[in-house]
Amino acid sequence: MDTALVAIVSTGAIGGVLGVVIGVVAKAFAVETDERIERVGELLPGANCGGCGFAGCADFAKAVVGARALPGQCPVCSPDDVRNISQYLGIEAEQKEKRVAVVRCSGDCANTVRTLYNGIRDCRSAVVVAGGAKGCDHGCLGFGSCANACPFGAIEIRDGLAVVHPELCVGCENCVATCPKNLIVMVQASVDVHVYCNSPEKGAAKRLVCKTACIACRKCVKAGEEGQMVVDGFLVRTNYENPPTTDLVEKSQCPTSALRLASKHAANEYQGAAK
Amino acid sequence: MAAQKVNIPKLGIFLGVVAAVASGLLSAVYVSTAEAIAVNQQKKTNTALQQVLPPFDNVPGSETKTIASPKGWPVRFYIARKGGDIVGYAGEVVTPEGFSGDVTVMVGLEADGSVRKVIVTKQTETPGLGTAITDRKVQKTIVDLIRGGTEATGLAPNRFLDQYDGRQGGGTPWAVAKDGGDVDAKTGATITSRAVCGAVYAVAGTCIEHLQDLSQGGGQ
Amino acid sequence: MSAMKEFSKGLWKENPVLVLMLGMCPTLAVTSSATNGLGMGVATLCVLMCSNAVISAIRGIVPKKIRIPVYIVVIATFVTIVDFVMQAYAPTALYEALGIFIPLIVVNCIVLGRAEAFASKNGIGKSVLDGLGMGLGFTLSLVVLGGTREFLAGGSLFQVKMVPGWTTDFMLMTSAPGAFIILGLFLAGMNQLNIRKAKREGKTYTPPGLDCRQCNICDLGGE
Amino acid sequence: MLSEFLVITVGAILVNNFVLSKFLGICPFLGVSKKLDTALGMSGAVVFVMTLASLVASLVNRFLLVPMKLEFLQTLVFIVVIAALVQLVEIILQKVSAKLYESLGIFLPLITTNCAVLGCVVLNAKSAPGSVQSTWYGATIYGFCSAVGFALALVLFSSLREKLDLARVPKAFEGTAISLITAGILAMAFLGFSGLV
Amino acid sequence: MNEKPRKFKGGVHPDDSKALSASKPIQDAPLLEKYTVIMHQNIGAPPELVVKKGDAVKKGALLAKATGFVSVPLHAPTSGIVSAIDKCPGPTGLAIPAIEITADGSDEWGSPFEPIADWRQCPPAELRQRVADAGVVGMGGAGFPSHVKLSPPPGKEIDTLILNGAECEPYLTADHRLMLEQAEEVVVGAAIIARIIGLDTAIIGVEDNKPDAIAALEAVAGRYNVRVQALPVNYPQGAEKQLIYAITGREVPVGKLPMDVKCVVQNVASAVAVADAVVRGRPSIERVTTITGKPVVRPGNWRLRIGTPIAKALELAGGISEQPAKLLLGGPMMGIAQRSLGVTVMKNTSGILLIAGDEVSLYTSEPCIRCGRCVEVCPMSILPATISQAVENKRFDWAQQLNVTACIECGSCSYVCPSHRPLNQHFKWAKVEIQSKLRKK
Amino acid sequence: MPENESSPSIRLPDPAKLVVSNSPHIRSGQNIPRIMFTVVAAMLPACVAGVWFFGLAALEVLLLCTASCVLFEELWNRLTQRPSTWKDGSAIITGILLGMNLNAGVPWWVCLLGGLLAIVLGKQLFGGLGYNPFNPALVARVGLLIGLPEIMTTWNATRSMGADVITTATPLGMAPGAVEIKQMLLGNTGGCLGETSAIALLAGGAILLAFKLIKWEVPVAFIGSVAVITGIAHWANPAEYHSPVVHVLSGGLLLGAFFMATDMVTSPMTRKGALIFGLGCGIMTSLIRLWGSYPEGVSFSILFMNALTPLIDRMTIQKPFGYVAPEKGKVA
Repeated sequence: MDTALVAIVSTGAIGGVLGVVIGVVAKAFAVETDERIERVGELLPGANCGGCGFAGCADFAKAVVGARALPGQCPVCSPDDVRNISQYLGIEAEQKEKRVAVVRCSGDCANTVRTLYNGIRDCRSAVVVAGGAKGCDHGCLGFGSCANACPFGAIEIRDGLAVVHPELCVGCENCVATCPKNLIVMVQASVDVHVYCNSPEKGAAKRLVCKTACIACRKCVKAGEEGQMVVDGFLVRTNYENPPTTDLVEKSQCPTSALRLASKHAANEYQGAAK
Repeated sequence: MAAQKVNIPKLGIFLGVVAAVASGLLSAVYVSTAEAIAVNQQKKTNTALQQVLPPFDNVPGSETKTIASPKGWPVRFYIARKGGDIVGYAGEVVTPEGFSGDVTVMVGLEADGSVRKVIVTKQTETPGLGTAITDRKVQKTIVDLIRGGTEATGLAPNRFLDQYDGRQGGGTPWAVAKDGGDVDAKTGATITSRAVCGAVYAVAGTCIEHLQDLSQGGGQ
Repeated sequence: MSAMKEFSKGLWKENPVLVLMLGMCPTLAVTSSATNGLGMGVATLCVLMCSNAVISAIRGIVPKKIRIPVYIVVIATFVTIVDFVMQAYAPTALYEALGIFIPLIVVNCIVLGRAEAFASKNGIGKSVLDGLGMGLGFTLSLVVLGGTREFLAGGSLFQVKMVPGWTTDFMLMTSAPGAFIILGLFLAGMNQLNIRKAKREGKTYTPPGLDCRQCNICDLGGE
Repeated sequence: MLSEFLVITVGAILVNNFVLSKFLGICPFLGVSKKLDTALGMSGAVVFVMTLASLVASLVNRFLLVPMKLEFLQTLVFIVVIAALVQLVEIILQKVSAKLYESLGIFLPLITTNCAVLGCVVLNAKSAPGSVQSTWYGATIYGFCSAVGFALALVLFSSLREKLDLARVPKAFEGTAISLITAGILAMAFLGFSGLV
Repeated sequence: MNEKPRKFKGGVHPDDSKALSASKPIQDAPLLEKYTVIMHQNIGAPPELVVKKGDAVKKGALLAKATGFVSVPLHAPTSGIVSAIDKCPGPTGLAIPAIEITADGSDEWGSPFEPIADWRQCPPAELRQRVADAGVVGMGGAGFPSHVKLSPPPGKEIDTLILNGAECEPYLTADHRLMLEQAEEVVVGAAIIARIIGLDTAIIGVEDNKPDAIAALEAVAGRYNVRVQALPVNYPQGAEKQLIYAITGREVPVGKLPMDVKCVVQNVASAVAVADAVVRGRPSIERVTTITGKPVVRPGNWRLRIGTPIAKALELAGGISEQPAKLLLGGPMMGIAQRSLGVTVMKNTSGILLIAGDEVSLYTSEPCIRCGRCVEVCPMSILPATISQAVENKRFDWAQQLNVTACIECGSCSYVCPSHRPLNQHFKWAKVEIQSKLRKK
Repeated sequence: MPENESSPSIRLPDPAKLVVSNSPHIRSGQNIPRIMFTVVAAMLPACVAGVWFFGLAALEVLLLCTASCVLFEELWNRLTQRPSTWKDGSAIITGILLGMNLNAGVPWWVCLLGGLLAIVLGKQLFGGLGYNPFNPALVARVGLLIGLPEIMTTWNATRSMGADVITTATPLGMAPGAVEIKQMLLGNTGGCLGETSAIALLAGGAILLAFKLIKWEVPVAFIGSVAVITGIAHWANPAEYHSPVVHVLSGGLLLGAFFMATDMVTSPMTRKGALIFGLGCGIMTSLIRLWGSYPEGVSFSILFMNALTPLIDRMTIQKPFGYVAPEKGKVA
């Protein structure tokens, strides 16, 4: 049993010394870590979409704990998530409404004049060649740069047109920055009525290249209440401060079907609607 | 948040105790398995000896003699006895001339010094080339299993190793055909063939040369 | 019910080799035959179970600062014990084939990973079950991998020739390159299954990238 | 003497490459090879630690464990020594060179559980008595060369993976699967060195 | 007289197809009813409108004035009424503002300035102002305001003036005919420009596949102390940096301008415009354009007014005999494909080119086989294949590291690529992305 | 001029049929199949020589390998629903190269297995033509060599060696001095069926160089470095080492240097890179031949250098025209 004794004593000693060394080191080189950062990080959805403007969820967590950002800034967090984080940090949870993206174009292949284009299938690249391959200078090019940029698979390219699925969209805004035609805007998820056109050209010019362009006929303006739809040059827009109800689309009988419900648009219920 | 309070002595003691307990446990296991390990290791040598030697009833591992071969490599001879009489010797030698490192060869010899059987106990030769010379592969097939057939007995044949059977050392060293000898070498593995040939000859030659000496028996 | 879950997750859902990609060194090194895979798997299983049990038992009293060294000491102890036992009782050929990888179980990320991620947070019973499940999953993967390689190399399994007419061994399979390639093909197979499953459920599946995040030992992931 | 060192060098770097033929250090090989720059950092850290660990462990083995007949504690003691060493290196590095620490620091915790380091130390301890490798300087050289072999494989692999990033790999083979297959073909190429020593 | 020109690295030798129009003398286009002058014809700031709808203008009258230094004025191509100020398809396909002039048929001159007959005595600053007032831009392609090039900032010494008569683009013969038929004006223009930048000599670089043009120039060059330099045929010989290297052996550093190596390069057509502005007192309202291509019934060279609709220009050439696959402004290597006939001739429209379907079967891009042809031909010595793969994977940072910004978009790489990869578009895209990233910062 | 009047008889382009794309709008007419089939043509002399010397068995191996490569290419594309690519000729090249790298007498299933390794493992798993980091034919050849060393290192005798000689050694496997240079030039020696005839290989190489399909730097650096290194070894010990002439003419060196190391996809793109690549191949081939355990090092060395190619590419990025080094101390 001699060996055993030697073994026990010597390794015990080594262990003891090491323990002390580690203790000293830990004390001498203590790095201030904040457990709250880790915890907030766990509470965040971890999508790392960058929608908050920080370099990923971990960075955002640090910012939230350091009071440089508010939990509500995370576009992906559900209200519950925001509440949990706020509760954990003991700060006031501000209410925020969910925002979703809208691609303001309804010109799919069937409804628009298109140019034959031979080149890279990416909107941002196509736009450097002849401004894209669409008769309308302002329309969706349909090569799906936004769909590729969406980390949540919320944008579908359907018949050469980007269509947002509002239920999948979390509002990270990655698509907004990607679209070379600046077609995508973020709006409250509660609003369902949108004008799917963004061309400032004259109505006649628009009609030449697109069957579903907004021609500013103002039918919807008249059908809705005062100030619900606003005219902006040759284009009508939803007033998101004072949004119309969903029956406006039914009531106004938009002649080009540029006025659409986002939910129905996503469900592909406007196919062939253009006259 | 500030760094946690660190209780240094406690850390030291804790780690020390854990380490001590661990090593204590290890010592116990070490001691209790030491014997079994030794036995298990002998088994391998014994199996090899049984394969190359004629039937014996002693423990050749306990009666060995190490003699330097003409090339200077130490050859370790195991002496096999049956009923007290020497029935054969097994010589083990390590040759550094293998293709990719050492090759350990065990040569079983009859009492008169002629080669009985050769096996290679350790090698790192190129799979498929060098190993074609060194390996005696026995493989049961599914058919054997289903038939419940007999356990494979003896050694699988290998024409490169079997060609030494019955040869006796002495005279000119054996050489492979390429070097002008009469030992068959494998195309593409000349060097391994050469190394094995040299090793077998080292044992056989040393055995013949020191047969007198060996017949006196060996020590531990 | 939950005990069953702790046990079964290691077999498939969180299979340490094919899903978590832990313990790659022994996985690649010893799977030249089904027997070797089995031996290595069982050895790891034993260590995993014992260390999980002990670590779970002492989890309350280990100071946080020295928990990793303590875990390593515990694991190393069991590894050494397994080493001795195998040396004493396992067939010599197997012990030699596993070689250096027996002592290297110490640094197998499965063991330390489970200690950190599971045993240090759960009770003894659960930890043992976790260790058993993970160990079995590991063993299973190794046997399957080893069996595949052995079979593809010469039509045999557990050193028994399954295809009697197969005379020329295809040694690429048992060589080092074969290890990487076969494991790669296995992972691709797993991915394909997941892709199919995701497609059925209307989702997309992205095969995991290579990062060692799963072992939970350090915070270097992804790079 | 010189030829023995040459054998160790060529053997450890090319012929018996730690990663591609001995399967040691696979985890960092696969994990830290996404980018060439990180791979270079990791390589530097491993070379440094492995050389040091080989030296220290062989000294501990030679002058502590063997005389006290405590070889059976090798695994335990080695891993503890490595862990402590890594910790110490980290601290010293932090003090001595902030720049070096910045580039190597993040890799250090990973090295504790790099089986290449423990594997190298154990291989040294298990080497035949009397061989160069069993001496402290031989062990150190072996550690250094093995680490260089590891680094070579890692750097090659990471540059290949950077190239693979651009490839249209079938979906099921994306990520780990194709990386492993690439490593397999790389191992094939390394097999060509066999027999050089 | 002829120094041996240096050969720049890389380059390609596409079939030049110049025979279609090289022997056709320049014809003056008849007066049209309407001209649509695109507002923004130069690199830099767009000019500011000085007329309004309904205004009557004389030929050469100011339509829009320069806004700032890097900007040029626009002048009326004929006398008539400003009938509309609306959008018109621009060369990039996107609609841009344009001024429509309805001709009154008298075509009466009303130039805002007088000829300077004794330009040899005129102070350089005045000549420079004249170039700016006349709205002369680089007529070879980019449309960079000429007077800007002629105003080196203090401290920048200029010792060489090069006139670019290389016309290396296949199909185009406008400069060739100009040099042949108006050799004297080219040389006078060169001499005036030389005077503006304080030199007394200039070099005209001409590719040696135009021996008649070289001969014509040499016949008059000596009188104005101008030298004609024959250059080997190698596309893109006419690219500024390559031209400077071929003639002077100087390398323009990446991201720098010719003036950084003491050179000024002007297109020969711009030189004629300068001569016109100074000697005849006429602003830049017309240019020589090659209308060519296999589908064109009568390919040739026309002197077209700025604002001539492409459709009208094509009618001059007899229309088409078959539907072309592409309509280009400029040459086939760097020209811009059009998607409508609505665009009008601008100051830098050196050619209107129709490409037949068989010449341009719609290539599908295949994976790069790393053959390295693009690397061999790249005149800027960058790695097109690697950059293209980086861009394909949206690795713009990497493309930037690989010096994509040095690319001059000559298209040589795409021309030779056996996989028909859209290399040039990749680079253009990468540059746009890099620019927008810089702007964000 | 009446014809200049706008008249309905003048036809103008229909804008709806105009294609927009980025410049340039004309192309050189070069395409992948044309390149590939020129390479095939360049390989033919060596194949013909192989068939001449080794008989119909060689033809069988060549055809089988080509067929299996094309088959696996097509199968894989069908399986993964990718467009069919065998017509681009790359699979055919791989097949012929693989066949040239085999002994004329290999069993049929070796050809099939080789095709599988080459096309699936070596090429399609990486995404097909252009994305494979390793030369597919070499992946197959080395895979077979490791997997079936016995079959891969037995070489048929040529027809002129007499009916009773079935297998023979390669010149490299013979004792130095026993090698006939003339027979090696012709190809009447043991070896893989496409690698023995030096003259035919040189003719093929000349075709490749003439059509500018390969960079001259690779074969020159490769062959040159082998000649120099083996020359030094031969000079030091002529009894043990072959003369450099034998080294250059024997084994797969010429085949490798002209047809395999020059594979565009897997070798560096710049000329400087090609030079380094060739040198590396040569050095490694010499090392393996002189001291390694495999009888031949060309395949291994090219495969190894393939792995180094991304690094070489990175190191040899050329400076752009007018490049100015960023000033030190200035952070870009």
